[in-house]
Amino acid sequence: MTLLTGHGFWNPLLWLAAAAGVTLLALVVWSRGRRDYTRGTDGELPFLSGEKMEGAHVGGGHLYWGFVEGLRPYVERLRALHSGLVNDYVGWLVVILAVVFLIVLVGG
Amino acid sequence: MSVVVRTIARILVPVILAFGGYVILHGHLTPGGGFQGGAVAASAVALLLVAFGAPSLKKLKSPLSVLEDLGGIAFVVLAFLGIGTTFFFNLLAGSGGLFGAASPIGPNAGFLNTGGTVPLMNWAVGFKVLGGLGAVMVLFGLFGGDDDR
Amino acid sequence: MIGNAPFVVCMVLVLLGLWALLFRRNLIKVVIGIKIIENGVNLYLVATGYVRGGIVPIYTYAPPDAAMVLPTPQALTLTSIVIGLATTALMLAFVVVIHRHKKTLDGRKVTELSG
Amino acid sequence: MTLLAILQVVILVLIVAGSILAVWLKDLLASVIALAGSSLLLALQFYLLQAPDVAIAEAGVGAALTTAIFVLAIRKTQRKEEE
Amino acid sequence: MNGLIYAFLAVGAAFNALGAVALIRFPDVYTRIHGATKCTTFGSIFSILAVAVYGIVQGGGAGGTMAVRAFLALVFLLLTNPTGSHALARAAHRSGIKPFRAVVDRLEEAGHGPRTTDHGSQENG
Amino acid sequence: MRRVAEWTTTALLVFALYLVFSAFSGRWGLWAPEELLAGAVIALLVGLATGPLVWKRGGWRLLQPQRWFLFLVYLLGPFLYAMAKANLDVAWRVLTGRINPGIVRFNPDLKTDVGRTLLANSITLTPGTLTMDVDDVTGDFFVHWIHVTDPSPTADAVCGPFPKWARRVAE
Amino acid sequence: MRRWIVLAAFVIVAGCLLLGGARMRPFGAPRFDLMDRYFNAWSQTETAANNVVTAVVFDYRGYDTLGEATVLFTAVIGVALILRRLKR
Amino acid sequence: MNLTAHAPILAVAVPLLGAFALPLWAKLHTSLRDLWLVLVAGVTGALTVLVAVQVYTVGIQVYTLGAAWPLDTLAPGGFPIRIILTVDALSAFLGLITVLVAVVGFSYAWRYLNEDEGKTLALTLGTLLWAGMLGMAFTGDLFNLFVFFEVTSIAACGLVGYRTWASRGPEAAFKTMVMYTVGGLFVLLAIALLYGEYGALNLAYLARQISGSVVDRIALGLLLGGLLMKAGAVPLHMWAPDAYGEAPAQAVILLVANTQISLYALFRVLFTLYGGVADPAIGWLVVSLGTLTLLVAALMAVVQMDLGRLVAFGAVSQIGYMLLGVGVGLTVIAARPAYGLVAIQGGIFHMLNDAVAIGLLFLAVGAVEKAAGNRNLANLGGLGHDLTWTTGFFLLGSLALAGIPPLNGFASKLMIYQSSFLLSPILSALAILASILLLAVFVKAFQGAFLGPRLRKAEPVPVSMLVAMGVLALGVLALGLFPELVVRHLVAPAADALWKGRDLYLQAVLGR
Amino acid sequence: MIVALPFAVAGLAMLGFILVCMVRLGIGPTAADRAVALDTINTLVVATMVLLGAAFNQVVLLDVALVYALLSYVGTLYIARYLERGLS
Repeated sequence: MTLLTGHGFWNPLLWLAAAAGVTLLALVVWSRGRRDYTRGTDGELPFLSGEKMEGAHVGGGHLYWGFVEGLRPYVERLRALHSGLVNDYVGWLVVILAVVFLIVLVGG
Repeated sequence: MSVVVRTIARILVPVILAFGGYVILHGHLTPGGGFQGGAVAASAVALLLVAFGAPSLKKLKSPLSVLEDLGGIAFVVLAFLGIGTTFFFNLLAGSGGLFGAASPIGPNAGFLNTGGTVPLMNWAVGFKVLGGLGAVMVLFGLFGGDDDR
Repeated sequence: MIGNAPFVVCMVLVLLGLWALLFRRNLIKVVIGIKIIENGVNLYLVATGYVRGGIVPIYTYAPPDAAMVLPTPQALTLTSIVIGLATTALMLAFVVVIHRHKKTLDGRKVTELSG
Repeated sequence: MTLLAILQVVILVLIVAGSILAVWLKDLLASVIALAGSSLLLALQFYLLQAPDVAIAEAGVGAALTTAIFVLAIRKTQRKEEE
Repeated sequence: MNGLIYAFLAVGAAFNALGAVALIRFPDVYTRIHGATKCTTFGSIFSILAVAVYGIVQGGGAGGTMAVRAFLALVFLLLTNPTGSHALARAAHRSGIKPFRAVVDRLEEAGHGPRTTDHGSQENG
Repeated sequence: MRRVAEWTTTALLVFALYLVFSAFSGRWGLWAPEELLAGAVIALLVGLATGPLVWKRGGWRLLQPQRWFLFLVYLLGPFLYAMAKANLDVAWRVLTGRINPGIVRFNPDLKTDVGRTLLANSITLTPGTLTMDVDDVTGDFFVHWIHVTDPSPTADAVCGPFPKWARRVAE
Repeated sequence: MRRWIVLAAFVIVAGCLLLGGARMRPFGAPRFDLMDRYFNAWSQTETAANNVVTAVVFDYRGYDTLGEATVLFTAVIGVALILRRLKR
Repeated sequence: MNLTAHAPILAVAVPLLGAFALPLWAKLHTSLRDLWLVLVAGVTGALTVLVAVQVYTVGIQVYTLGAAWPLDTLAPGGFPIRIILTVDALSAFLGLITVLVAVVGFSYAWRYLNEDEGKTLALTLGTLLWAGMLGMAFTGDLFNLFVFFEVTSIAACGLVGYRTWASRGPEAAFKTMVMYTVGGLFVLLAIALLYGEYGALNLAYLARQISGSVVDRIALGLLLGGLLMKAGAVPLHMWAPDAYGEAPAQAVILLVANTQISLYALFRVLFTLYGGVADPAIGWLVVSLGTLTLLVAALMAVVQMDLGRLVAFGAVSQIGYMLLGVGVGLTVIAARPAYGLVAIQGGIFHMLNDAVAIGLLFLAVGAVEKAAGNRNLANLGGLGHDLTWTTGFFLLGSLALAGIPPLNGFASKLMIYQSSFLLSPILSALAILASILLLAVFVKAFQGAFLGPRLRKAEPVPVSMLVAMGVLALGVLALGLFPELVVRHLVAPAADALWKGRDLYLQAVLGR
Repeated sequence: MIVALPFAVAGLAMLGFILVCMVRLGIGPTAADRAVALDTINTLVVATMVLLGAAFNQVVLLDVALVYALLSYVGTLYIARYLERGLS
């Protein structure tokens, strides 16, 4: 079962055992939590700018808004590179070919 | 196209097909072979398309694709024939019979009855290429449907 | 003699086609560029098989005792020509369908899939 | 320079000229015509390189079928390259 | 026989040259078609005849085949060349190219060109 | 029945053509037996495939041998002469640049497709004339004439004896 | 900007390809031709075909030809798929 | 006839024959076509497994086409003239992947494609694509490699353009086709260069001849360019998201396997053909391209709004792991430390894991599209209420792809992390960063598509599609729970074939 | 291997004429002019092929000329048919 990877090893069964232990621990912690939470209150609803909305769904596009916003300079540059123009696709091929030629001819 | 083109096409289509057949048949003796002959014969379909318009070729589409399938199957089966020894083994060469005569060594005038499985494969590929390229031409011609007024 | 001129000319053809692919926006022009590259490569293949003073590698009515050119590149080129025709047909089919949807052949306007 | 070499060089120059025309011309139909001419001369070069098999294939494919497919495609789309 | 071959070759080359020059010098499409088709066809006939004569002189299987092939090429050229030229001329006129300094243009007067009965759909193609 | 006749005649003609293709394959410039056999097979296939295409109404009379003979006579006689004349004419015009072009219309009174085609191709290859179009219904010819002498010429003025020959060969 | 990068890369590629073409063995004098000499010498014996190219295409390298036939078949099927008439 | 000796060629020829006959059967009746397809797939799969068993137990299999005896590789004079199939452990491994993917894909396609939308043609193209991949994997001849490269290219592009009723399908197919064709022409030019120099086309024979001259290097550059493009390494990956996003789901998993076959060809060129003139600079090139692929594709996936395109960028990033793993091995191949072998094992094992996991994801996306009618994450939501099984499968696949233990992605990624850490810690850090990004991506996709209130009624997914997904899900679990067995029995021999099998490969063909 | 020199010289002359036609192909103001140039090049190439076949004194080469003579005008017809439909 044990997969040796040179410096370490990986055994799923051991990991499962550990995971079971952690789950047990979590259950214990959970069972010692607050008892006064009840269903049907505002605590269940998603919090969207303080608005109360029935059946609201945070669409996939809105997830990680802050994260993407933070990375916007990089992401925008990357998106600009994916221009969808077939000439650019071939252009990248030529660029990589040039790099490969330089490495192959000069570097080796 | 005008009557001149149509009449010449009527005359030339059998000529092109016969020449394609000649090129396929003599593939192992003179330049040519399955692809070349098939391409020549497919040009006859192209000629029909340009002279008579695409709608008149609508009923050719299905036979051409069937011809292509059959050609492909025949080619693979011919290759399978050799599997007693190896795939693609030329088991007819020099065996006598159809295309089985041995060719004289060195420059000669060329004898049709030589080549083993090569001429048969030529035929299979020739039909395949005729069917395939003809089907492509017909499909292109028919697409859009408003080619002819 | 002419040295390696045929090889160099083939490379020039390849580069011409590449030029068309890089700087021509029209989709059919792109396909034409690919055809030119293909012509160059085919010519290159056949040129590698040429032997000076060689004759056609066919024994029918051949002069006796003559050197023949190499047959393999010719066989490869045959294959390559048919492959080229197949790719051309398919690409032009795509172009036709794209034009039917977009009513344009300008590559800059066929960029629905980007980002 | 033997005569054969001169022939080859002339044809190579013609091929390159045809290809340049095919890339350069704005009218797609003219471009296709130039491509057909280029492919025609390519077949002649194959012929000179003692490859009649390839020349026949290039003849059947390049002269008739490729031109036909290109022209059909231009017919189904549009002729001018817009700038 | 060599003299004949040389003569044929010279005549053929001369007429082909004429065709090429006509292609450059003439002012519009139709006159160019005139020059190019007639001269190159005629020149090619002579060039090919030279080859046929060469084949016949050589004799034997190879020479005979050469003559037959050359002759066939000639026949095909004679069949196809005028047809192609005719189609091109007709197409040029229909695409709206006016003849250069024409004294009379009956085709234009006839409207959109003459009627063409069938476009093949009735034919068995 | 008509179908069968079409198939067989086409096959026979194709077979004759094939014989020309494969001449000198046997001894003494004759044909090898395998070639004959293979030619028969090809002729049969091509005949079956294209038989109905080749023959149109009234095409049968082209099979009469005297028409073939006439065709050869025409080809080698008046046609070759006219063609040589045409080329000298064009040569002269190329060198001097003296042209007076126009498109004229005339009716040579030919009925069959083959006749019209023959005349059209002859016209295209001969002095200063180029067939532009043929009216299918009336049989009018529209000819680009490089040196117009008469805006409404007769058939003879434009192309000499050709219509007569075309009628003799094909109608 | 991007155009200039592509142009520079194109120039490099052009230089390398032309270098490759120029540095090939001389035109018309192959250095290693064992395989082709074998074909020229033996194809008549082994396949009984006079045309060496056809012998190579259909016998020695028949598998390539099968692949090529497959390419054509694939292209025809592809064109039929792309240019098919949709029923809805 | 000796079946085991002929198995390599039959495994390619049978699907070809099947594909040629498929349209004919369909003209008779569609059920005959399905029966025939099942037959062909079964026979091909069995033959491929047979080849693999032979290779893993006996050794490298060679098959000379058209010779008097299959093992008769050399002509008198000691040089190969015919096309020789050479199947070593890596080829057999890739063959097994294609069998898995193709069988699953066909069973999925049975109900996924509509009969009146060109199902027959799509199935034929699928069969041809499979045959082309097997041909690419099994061949030992450079030009033959190109021919089957083109078979896979054309079949793949035909499948990508399946959705002709929308404009996106043909557009993606055209772009993909242009890239494939240009890449293929570069490969052909490289082959022409090599042929011109050495007058041979056999891989093994050429490998022995190559000396590293300028022309050889330029040919290597051209081969690298073409094959890296087909494999979809950043920045040559641009076609990949378009193609994966637009092709029908059963075709996408074949396309993924196709990129892996191209990677195989790349490794074959680098390790076997140019193994004699190996150069760390090229290894570093592969490593850096792999790292770039990981990061860029994962980052691009984060911002996608289209579910198919999102998963497609995820699939592209997986190519980076394979390139990274094998590139590390290539970099250190001269010194041969132990971690080099582990890296190659990781890279190759990841091929299998990727095929299974990303295949599962794409099939789930296809089910979502069929059920909900669109794939835009802004409009999707709450599908978990109706598509219970699909939801589970999607979750399983995305967790596996993100490398969450104990699923299969983790095992191979662990091997890659460790070995690349030993080469350079930065590489390892970047790879882990990409994994985290992928986890984020798939959480987003899962939340967006499956969680939340029910937005609209979803069509139920047919059982056969669920079964196809279930097979892959079982694969995910099994590969995750028993990675050691797979690595020891399947992956390690394949890695050995790259790591030190070059001499064996040459020996099997050339005899000396 | 040029055997019969006069034919080769004539072929070279034909190539010169093709060059002239290429000029028309380049400058031709309308597409019809270019098509005429292509048609002329076709005829000249056929003549060249026949002449060179005789120059090499190899019968098998003449088949190529035959194919060209038979097929070259199909392309011309397509271009003509396109032009005929006019600028629609």
